[in-house]
Amino acid sequence: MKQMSRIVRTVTNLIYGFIIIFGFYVILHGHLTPGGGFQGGAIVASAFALLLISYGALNTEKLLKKDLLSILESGGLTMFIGTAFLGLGITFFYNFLANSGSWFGDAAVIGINPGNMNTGGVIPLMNIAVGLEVLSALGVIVLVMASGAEFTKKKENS
Amino acid sequence: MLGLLETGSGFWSAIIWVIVVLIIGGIVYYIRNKGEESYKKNTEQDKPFISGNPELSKEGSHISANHIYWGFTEALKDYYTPLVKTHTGNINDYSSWIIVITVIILIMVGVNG
Amino acid sequence: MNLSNHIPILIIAIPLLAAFLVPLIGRINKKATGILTTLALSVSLILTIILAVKILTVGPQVYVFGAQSPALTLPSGLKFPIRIMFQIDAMGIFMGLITAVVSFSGAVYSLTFMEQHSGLDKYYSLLLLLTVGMFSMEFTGDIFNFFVFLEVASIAAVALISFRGVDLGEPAEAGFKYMVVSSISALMVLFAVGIFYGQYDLLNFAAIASVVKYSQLDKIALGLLVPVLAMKAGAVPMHMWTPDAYSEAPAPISMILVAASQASLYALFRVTFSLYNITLNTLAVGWIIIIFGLLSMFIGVTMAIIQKDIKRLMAYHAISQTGYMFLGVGVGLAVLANPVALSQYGITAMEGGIFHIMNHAMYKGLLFLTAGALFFRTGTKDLNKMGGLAHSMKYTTIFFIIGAAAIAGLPPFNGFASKLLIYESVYRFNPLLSIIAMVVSILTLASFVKVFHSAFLGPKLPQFREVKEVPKSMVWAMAILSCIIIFFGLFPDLIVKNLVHPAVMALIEQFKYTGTVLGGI
Amino acid sequence: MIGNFPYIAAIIFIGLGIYTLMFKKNLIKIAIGVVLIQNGVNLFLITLGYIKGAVAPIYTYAPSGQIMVLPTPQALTLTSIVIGIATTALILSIAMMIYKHYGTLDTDQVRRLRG
Repeated sequence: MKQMSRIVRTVTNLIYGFIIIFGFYVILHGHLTPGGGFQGGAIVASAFALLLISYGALNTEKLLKKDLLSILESGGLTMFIGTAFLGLGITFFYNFLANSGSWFGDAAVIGINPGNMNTGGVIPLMNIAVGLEVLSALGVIVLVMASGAEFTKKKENS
Repeated sequence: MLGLLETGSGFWSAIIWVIVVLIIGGIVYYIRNKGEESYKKNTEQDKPFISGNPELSKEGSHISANHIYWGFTEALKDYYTPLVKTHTGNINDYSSWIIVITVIILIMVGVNG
Repeated sequence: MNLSNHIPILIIAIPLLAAFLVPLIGRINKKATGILTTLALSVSLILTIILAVKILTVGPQVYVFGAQSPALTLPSGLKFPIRIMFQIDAMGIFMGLITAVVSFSGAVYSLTFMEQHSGLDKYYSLLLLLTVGMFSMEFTGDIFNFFVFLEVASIAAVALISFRGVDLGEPAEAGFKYMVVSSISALMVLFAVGIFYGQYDLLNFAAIASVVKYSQLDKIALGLLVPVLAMKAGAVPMHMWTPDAYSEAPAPISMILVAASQASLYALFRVTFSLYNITLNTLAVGWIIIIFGLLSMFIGVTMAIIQKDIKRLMAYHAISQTGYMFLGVGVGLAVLANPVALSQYGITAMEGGIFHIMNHAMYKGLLFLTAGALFFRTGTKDLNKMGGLAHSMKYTTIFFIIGAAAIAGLPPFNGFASKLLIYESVYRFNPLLSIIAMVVSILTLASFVKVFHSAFLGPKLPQFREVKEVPKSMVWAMAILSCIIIFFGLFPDLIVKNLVHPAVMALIEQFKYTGTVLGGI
Repeated sequence: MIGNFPYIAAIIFIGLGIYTLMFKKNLIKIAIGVVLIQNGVNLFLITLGYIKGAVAPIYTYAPSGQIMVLPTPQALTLTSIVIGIATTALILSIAMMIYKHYGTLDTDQVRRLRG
């Protein structure tokens, strides 16, 4: 993939950060608003895809390291299953933080409410873990596919 | 202890089977020992006798898998030709078979069930 | 914290944790990945055995995720369960034992078999995920959760089948075909889940089983579930993906794939017996399954005889042996509504079919491993190019003889015991079926004589002068399976009485299955 | 009648997907067929939980006095979408590998494994 015109690259520079921030917003508010780990991670990964289209595969690989992303992916997954393991005193996946008063431990309001970030127990933690996993996994997928496409194109031309 | 497995019409016990095989094996071994005593190793007696034809070389005498059951497949040609042709290896056919069988079973269950 | 209550989840959770840790550890030390995998799977195997003892002595176990206590299926007076749960009865743990043994020996075998490949961290991670998917399919009590793990298992399986696809074209092709067919089947399952949910507002197997009416919609759900699950198990005429996938996957994966397709077979039996039981027209559905069985047995074995590729031949045999299970359990289903026939021969037929599942996983696994050993040393899967390998690979030859004798149903190996149960009971249902089954068994022996003759017998070929015995870990993996086969062959009555019969009764007695969750046994 | 339109649409989706799987000869088109079936089944699931005139089942700043749709089918659909993404990514990357080795995406030629 070649890099695209200067207009596209400038617009990418402008909105790239905002997309990522919006993605993290969706991840962090997963227990209050529509969205969650997967959706937010997919939004962040779409920013990576935007970068990939406008700057080309070779330039993007300088910025986004596949190695780092796959470490992040395994880390997110381990965090997710680790959180589930922490509930093992009662049951696997038990929400031991909910209504406990500590992190994310405020009592959740049943009914219409303005939303309190500090509720949900382990759900926000798992959202963050899933978000990390999805953004890095989808990032790796688009990067690998782009470099694979590069390879086949080279083969076709030769 | 003998491991009787009831099958509804009888029983099966591997232990008894093994004991019987051992006994028969002992008898066979005994009879074999009674046999011809003039056999000597590394003489002409060891050579295969192929109606006077010369013996093939060791490497040449191996029969590869292609030739085993040639007669069987040749005799059942009418069965095998269409069957092998059905295994096209085409992914469209794979999905078509699944869909067709699903539809047939849906009809069968819908009518009979 | 009483860990003994958490055994059902630990069987799944430990391999799952290991699956996510393996890529991290693989960055530090490549060798450690295989050892960690083997360790995790051995812990899983030990826990499965402990759980099996507990289930067979105490009774079915329930594990509810995220509840106040593991056995709390109905919190605060609810009429139906709402949480995801594992519900493990004798049948589930029977399949779980197969999965545990097969995946453990697969991991041991992989230690040296896969040594030369790159990307081993991903290989082991996927192997663990495949195991987790299979375990969960067998343990779950939630129909949507079943769909999820069906997909987890098939995605992991596809990635493993096409593991060598980076260098070769054929594994990628096999992976593509398997992915497409398993996607279709999983989506049909999801559609059936939707039908159940729309009708009863329930997702729990036991809860649906207690209210199922066999209405028109239930018939559609059954008509979707039966063929796609049979397809995943490799029933003719939807079997064409099986030889492709089994022959192109690495040998330990082919072995685990056999167990994975049996997990789908288990799901088919679970749906027909535990979910619908006698509400459905057992004779009609039973005959559908019997016909699948007959076609699979006969076409599988006749196609196997003409194969040139050793693993493809074995894959066709896997189809043919699956036919025996369909036949045995299908006869049991056909007479389910008739208590007299059921007690006379139905239960025996089902015992034969269910026992055959375990036997088949063991000996077909062993045969795939010997095929892998031949490939490891000779670099070919083509039977035409092999010959005289018994001179240099003595252990492999012995293991192959054990496996081949078991699959052909020669006494005193385990295949004979389960086939005998099937022959004698099916004969009383319909003599013709039994005769076909025997003919198939003879053809099986014939085709393994072909393999044995062309690969092992004959003079030492010049191109294989350098060939020597396979490394220790591969021999050990094959030895584990051979010991199990010989033990099962010598003491089939112990296995049938203690493991198989409770599994069959768990399938037949639907009220126990629903009662475990809803109470009131 | 109009309430049943989503079901009809779901069936049309699945039918188109099946048609694609059975008759289209391009591997990428087959991947599209699988995605079509996925979407049809997802549409079917999400329709099951729909109530006419109801709002999304989220309490944060929800309009008062409105009934909400059933959240369970939405959770199921979301899970199925996540799995669908994994499936699609896998199918497409394997299709790329096939193209690399076979030099074609035609199903009539991608059949070295047969018989």
